[in-house]
Amino acid sequence: MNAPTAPAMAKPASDAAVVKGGPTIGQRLTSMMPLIALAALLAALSIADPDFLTQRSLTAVVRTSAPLVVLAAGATLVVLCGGIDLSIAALASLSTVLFAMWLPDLGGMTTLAVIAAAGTIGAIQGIAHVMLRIPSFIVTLGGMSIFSAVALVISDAGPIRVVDRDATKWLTQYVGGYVPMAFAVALIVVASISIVLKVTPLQSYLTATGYSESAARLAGTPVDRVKVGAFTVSSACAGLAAVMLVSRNYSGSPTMADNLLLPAVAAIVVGGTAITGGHGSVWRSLVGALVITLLRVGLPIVGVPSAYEQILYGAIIVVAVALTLDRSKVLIIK
Amino acid sequence: MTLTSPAEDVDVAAARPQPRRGVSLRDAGPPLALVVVFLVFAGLSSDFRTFGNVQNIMDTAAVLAVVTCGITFVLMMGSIDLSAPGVMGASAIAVALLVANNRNDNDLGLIGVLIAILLAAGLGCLSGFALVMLKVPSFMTTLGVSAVGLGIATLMFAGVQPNISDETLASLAIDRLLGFSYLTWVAVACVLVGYLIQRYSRLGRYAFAIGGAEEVLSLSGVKVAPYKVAVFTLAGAFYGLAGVMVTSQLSAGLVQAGKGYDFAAITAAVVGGTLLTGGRGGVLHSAVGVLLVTVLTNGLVQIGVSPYWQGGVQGLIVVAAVAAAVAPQRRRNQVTK
Amino acid sequence: MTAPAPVHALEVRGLVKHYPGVKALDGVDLVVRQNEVLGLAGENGAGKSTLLKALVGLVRPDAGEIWVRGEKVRLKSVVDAANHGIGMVFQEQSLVPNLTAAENIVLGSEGRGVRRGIYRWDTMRKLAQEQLDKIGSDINPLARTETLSFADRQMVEIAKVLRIEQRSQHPPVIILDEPTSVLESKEIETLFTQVRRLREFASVVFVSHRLDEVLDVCDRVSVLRGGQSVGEVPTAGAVPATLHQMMIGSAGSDDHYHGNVAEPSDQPREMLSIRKLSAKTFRDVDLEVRAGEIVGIVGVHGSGREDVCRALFGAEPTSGGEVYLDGKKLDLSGTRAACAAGIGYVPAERKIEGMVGPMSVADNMTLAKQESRCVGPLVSPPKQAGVVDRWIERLSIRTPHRGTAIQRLSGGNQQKVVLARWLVADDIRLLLLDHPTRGLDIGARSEVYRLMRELANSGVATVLLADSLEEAIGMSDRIVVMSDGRVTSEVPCVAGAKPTPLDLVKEMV
Amino acid sequence: SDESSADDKGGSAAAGSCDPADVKLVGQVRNESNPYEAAWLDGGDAFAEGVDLKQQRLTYDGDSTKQQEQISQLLAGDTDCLVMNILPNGDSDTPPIVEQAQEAGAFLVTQWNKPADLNVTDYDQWLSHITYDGVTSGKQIGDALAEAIGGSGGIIALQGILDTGAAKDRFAGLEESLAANPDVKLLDQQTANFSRAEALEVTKTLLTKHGDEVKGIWAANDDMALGALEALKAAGKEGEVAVVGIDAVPDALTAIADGSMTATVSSDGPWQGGIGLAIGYCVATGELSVDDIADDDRAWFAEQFLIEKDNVADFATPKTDPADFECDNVFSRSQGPIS
Ligand SMILES: Nc1ncnc2c1ncn2[C@@H]1O[C@H](COP(=O)(O)OP(=O)(O)OP(=O)(O)O)[C@@H](O)[C@H]1O
Ligand SMILES: Nc1ncnc2c1ncn2[C@@H]1O[C@H](COP(=O)(O)OP(=O)(O)OP(=O)(O)O)[C@@H](O)[C@H]1O
Ligand SMILES: [Mg+2]
Ligand SMILES: [Mg+2]
Repeated sequence: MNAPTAPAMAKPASDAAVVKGGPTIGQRLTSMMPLIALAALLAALSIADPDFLTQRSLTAVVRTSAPLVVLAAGATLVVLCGGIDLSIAALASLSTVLFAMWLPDLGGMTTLAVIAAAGTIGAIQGIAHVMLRIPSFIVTLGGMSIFSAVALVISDAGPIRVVDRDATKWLTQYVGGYVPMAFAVALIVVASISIVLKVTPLQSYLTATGYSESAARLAGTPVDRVKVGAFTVSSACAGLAAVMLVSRNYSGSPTMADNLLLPAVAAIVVGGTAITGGHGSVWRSLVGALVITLLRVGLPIVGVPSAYEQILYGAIIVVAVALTLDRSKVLIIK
Repeated sequence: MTLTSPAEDVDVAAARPQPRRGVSLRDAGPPLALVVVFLVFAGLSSDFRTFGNVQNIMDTAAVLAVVTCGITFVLMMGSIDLSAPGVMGASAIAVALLVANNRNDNDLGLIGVLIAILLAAGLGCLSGFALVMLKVPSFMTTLGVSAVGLGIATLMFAGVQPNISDETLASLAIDRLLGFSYLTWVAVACVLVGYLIQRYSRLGRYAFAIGGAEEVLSLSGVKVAPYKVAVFTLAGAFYGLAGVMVTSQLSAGLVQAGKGYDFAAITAAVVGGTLLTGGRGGVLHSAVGVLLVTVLTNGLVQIGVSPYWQGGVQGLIVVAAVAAAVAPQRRRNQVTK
Repeated sequence: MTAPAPVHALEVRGLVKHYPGVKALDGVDLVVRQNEVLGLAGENGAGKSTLLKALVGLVRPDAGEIWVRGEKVRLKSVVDAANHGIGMVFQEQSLVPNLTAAENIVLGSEGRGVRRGIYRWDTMRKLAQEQLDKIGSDINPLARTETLSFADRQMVEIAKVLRIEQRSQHPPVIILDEPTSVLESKEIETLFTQVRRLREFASVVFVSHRLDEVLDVCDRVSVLRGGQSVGEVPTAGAVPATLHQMMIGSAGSDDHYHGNVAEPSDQPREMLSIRKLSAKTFRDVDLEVRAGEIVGIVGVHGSGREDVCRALFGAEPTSGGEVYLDGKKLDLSGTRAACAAGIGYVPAERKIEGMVGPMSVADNMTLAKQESRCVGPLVSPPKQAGVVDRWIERLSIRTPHRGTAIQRLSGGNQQKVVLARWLVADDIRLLLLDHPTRGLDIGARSEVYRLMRELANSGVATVLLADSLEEAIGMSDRIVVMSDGRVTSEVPCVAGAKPTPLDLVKEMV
Repeated sequence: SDESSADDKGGSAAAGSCDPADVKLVGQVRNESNPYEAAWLDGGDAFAEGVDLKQQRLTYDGDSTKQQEQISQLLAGDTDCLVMNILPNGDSDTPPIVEQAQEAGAFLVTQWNKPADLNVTDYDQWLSHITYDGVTSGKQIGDALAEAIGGSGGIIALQGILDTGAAKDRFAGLEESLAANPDVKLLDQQTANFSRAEALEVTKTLLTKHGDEVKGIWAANDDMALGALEALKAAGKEGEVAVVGIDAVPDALTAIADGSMTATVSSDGPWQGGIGLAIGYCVATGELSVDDIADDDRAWFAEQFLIEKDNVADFATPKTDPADFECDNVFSRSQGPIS
């Protein structure tokens, strides 16, 4: 079309436009909050038990956190577009079983095969969600029990030992002697997800879908494909997390990862991602996962009795979220 | 403007816009699903058809029904509540230690029950306060409170199983009225009370409204915070009662009394047609959902599905039930979270 | 200082309100006399809503004083304001969709409707009915609000604000922020009768971008520009032009429809042709729109014209018929396909469907046409900045920064962003505009009109669901009348030979 | 594995050379909210007191991952003279625990769960694995049940967490017993995951399903047996149906004493909590050397008793006997190696 001439009465808005917007100091601070919370927690633990702040135990913490980081990072995408994925943990358990069963035949390819399989399953969930218009909460809740059942059946409800450990050996090694490979991989996953989002329209697709699905749809955003994609990535991450767990447990078991569901979701929210969708990032989830891991392993190790451990855990995650959530982005807190 | 005034006649002639299509069907879905599922099982298994089994289903549904009553109000607000396991655990142990039991020589009877429920309500209140004061999403506050509740329960448990010897409390699970155990009647009462609260109390209606458009309430000068706290407190009280019921069933206080009830209740509520986004559904919907879920669990055992598969089949059917329920009002530009 | 005499119902002195990057109010003075209807005019973003929100305690001013009936007050909340007898109908509709109309009307001031926290439904229905009777609306008080049409909901809002009569013994001050922007002529008449009735015992502050309305119903008009009051005029003898001049600070044409620039659309090329399109709410709709033609669809509520647009955009399922765009069969399966085919849609309910509130102006503007900010598959922030700033300037959108969340903009400016969304890429072939000027000031509106015309001249076909019959007539080259989901007649509307609203109404009956 | 690059100590270098005061005792169980495991930890404390040390009580809420995480965190700390008495959540959780302990050179004793093909003798930091012969106990209570219902009639079985050796062995035991008692018919078997509450629901359902055919209920542990009892009460069948379980938790003992329950098998929580630490302590302090421990004592079945009404009194108050923890008879309760 031939460019419309600027309307006569239009006073140049540039005077308004030059005003610098962008994040205020307050917002910058809230975006740093997850890190601050992490540091504070670490400090507290070290005070409780000075031995906790050693290179070896920190290495152990990040090695431990790897699967949780991957799970949380993947599920963050689903949360960003306003849904929730309750099936990740069960799917990870199933994937450990698949890994253990396929390893003898597929050998080196198993890891990829498992991730691919998990991704496919996720895609199916996503499609069920968008096609049948069933709330993601229900779809994935159903998925959760279905995956557990399948895992139980194919594994005959028992663990499957992984004899050939070479396939997962690489995950147990160390980068530069200090950084556990598993954690390095987790970092790579987080980094690549967030870069892909940043440099492509996907970021605004996700955000728009999360904040206001109907508006997004009426702006031609491929809402459904975005959602299916999110579920696929989320599940693929569950598959990768499963491989990490296998490399740690030398076996696959139908219930291995089941208890990682709530910690993973907690990690996402503690990171400051809005459970209602739209606002958040995978980096936040990375930090959140570290916080949760510190709480899970740190509290008992520094000698907090189990009853008080639970009370502290409950109190701290709430406070952590109180610190990390950017209220200016989330209008109504449900 | 005035020029167009003749348009009046037209608008007068024009019929009032009817409610958007499908609204009525939304409520019809779950009950239909319930009937269908029931009939299917009845067809498949003769054991399922027996009155004894119907009794059993109702008795089994009792606790879940009470929990779901509580959670429904929270869901109506568009919030979520995962605190049931902790709150129930705490009240279960508390009541076991307060009525006649093997651990101490308390014998408070009904008062003990009330105290336990108050404790639970207190925990619920805590979730509510954390939500409105710290502005933390209910998902987290309730998750936290659940952990706190379990901690408190574990402290009170102190390694020795408290068993109740309180006759009345123990008998609630055993004695029957019109074929159903007293606990079942307690649950029925809860559903009824819940319905009345939802329909006729400001608390209930505002909970509903908060789910619909929270900001509008504040624009109309309604302070929503107190009502939110109240709703979570109410929910906590329901969980507390549920914990007491579990203790009465097992005649022992278990820390794990509420294990799994969080998701079970949410599933039941949603299957019943209560939306997680809030502003829809209600106690009666949830009651239907509870029955649907319980009938499923029971039926699968009755027709002898392998224990491995049961969870899976149940998951499938729940998804199917919801799919069937939402099918009628599926729209192009519909928002599904 | 002493209370001013004579005692005014409401007086505002030097009110100031800053928002990050904006001075929404910059020392506003305002006087509302007893028993008068004061009009408040101003461009989008002039500060009207902010000022009014300050008057009902929703916005805490940074400086300045508010006097109510000669006493200086601090209004901390809506309740506060209500107790001082000040009530407001907000620009964006504020009703709880899943409550009954009755509940919405008495919300926050249930009075006898609720005893000790227990609802008394019949009392509540009566209370609501009283309110509805006042404005002669026949809405069923127990209908779920979301099942009411947009206009009915607006009526409910007015019924609701009138509740403050019960609340304060003083004569109330009732504030209406753009109440007419979503109303049909009939409701507007009803509303004006209301306003005139109110004047008997109350004072009314009335905001509208339809200056003829303002002059019609108000006794006095106070004009805001850039957050400052630039003067008052008695409506007696005033014409829109004078107001308009004050609003924008320079002379502007009053024929903003630019009917004159409408080229005789003799282009043979069929851009859009609809064949026997049917859906739940309309049947066998046939419609041709040529390239460069603007076709207005008029109809009353339930006419289904809105759903026709949505169906064309793939947002509502169709049950039959087919649509050709530029000769190619159109895929109606979804909005994505429609966008790809070069169709743009501006929905009527901007707040819910038009914009993504927390997202930045820039991202909202480039949401539909990602290519406009991408180099290959990758997003290029500089490119986006360039495109967005160009359109911010071209449509003179009042925003501190392209990165500002769109929900912080004034209603009108939001609408401009939503419109710009379809223009940032030059591939638009068919524009579906549902009440595109809803809530826009004259300036903005005539910019939109000019834009529509320019787009048309550049070969874009446009379907317009106008805000008013005048608008439809002014803008359209051809008008199609729909009722009960059927196209009942077609009225040519070329420049020079425009029909009168009356002609249209005849067709509509 | 390459973890050594991070914590390159390990081997049994530290074995035997620890000053008793430096020994660090850790007991890890699922949670403190069930009587059996709480008693276990108390037993550990009792032993620790005996040697003026404190036991670190760890619990992992029956969460395999959390257990692994705790262990690797624990082993990332100071591990010379670290003695661990661990209850692995499931068979699959044992290997990684063992591997890591081996790496870090901590002294490890595991109980209950171990994959059959994992040999203690292949490691020198994994001192011993103790368990009860699930097959035997499952058979013992099975026989007791058969006897109680007069050798013929229908029974239902409540399985434990399917993914545990204990659950599987015990059920295998039941199957042996059924083979030996051909007239006893297994009407139905469901899992109640070792949980009292779940057992209540499952039993209710099975009772309505099979009605009066049900003469006996076989439960893989006492908690489930007690749940079943409640279900019977609710159905008004208390005393009509025989119930058996395993573990000898206090409530079960009272139930047996008052005749509402038929039999259980003792597994002595307090002793288990102490003995693991004791073995580790003895080795750590050099009073015992790994090489001296007979292979038969590296993985062994502990002594267990069938408890019925006649002998229930003897088990009324399970308390730890310091003598059991003397280094020279830590293996005194062995019933022989795990075959
Ligand atoms: N919550 C807010 N945060 C930041 N800026 C705001 C906010 N509300 C309003 N503004 C800014 O203040 C100015 C005045 O807004 P206001 O809504 O009062 O204009 P208006 O006169 O009502 O315009 P319209 O006629 O379009 O409604 C606008 O520039 C707007 O961007
Ligand atoms: N299929 C339907 N079922 C029930 N009500 C409907 C249906 N279609 C339309 N309505 C009602 O009619 C009202 C007006 O419909 P629609 O928007 O299509 O007509 P319109 O002429 O565009 O109205 P407006 O001029 O206000 O935009 C809608 O708000 C809705 O409440
Ligand atoms: Mg405004
Ligand atoms: Mg319309």
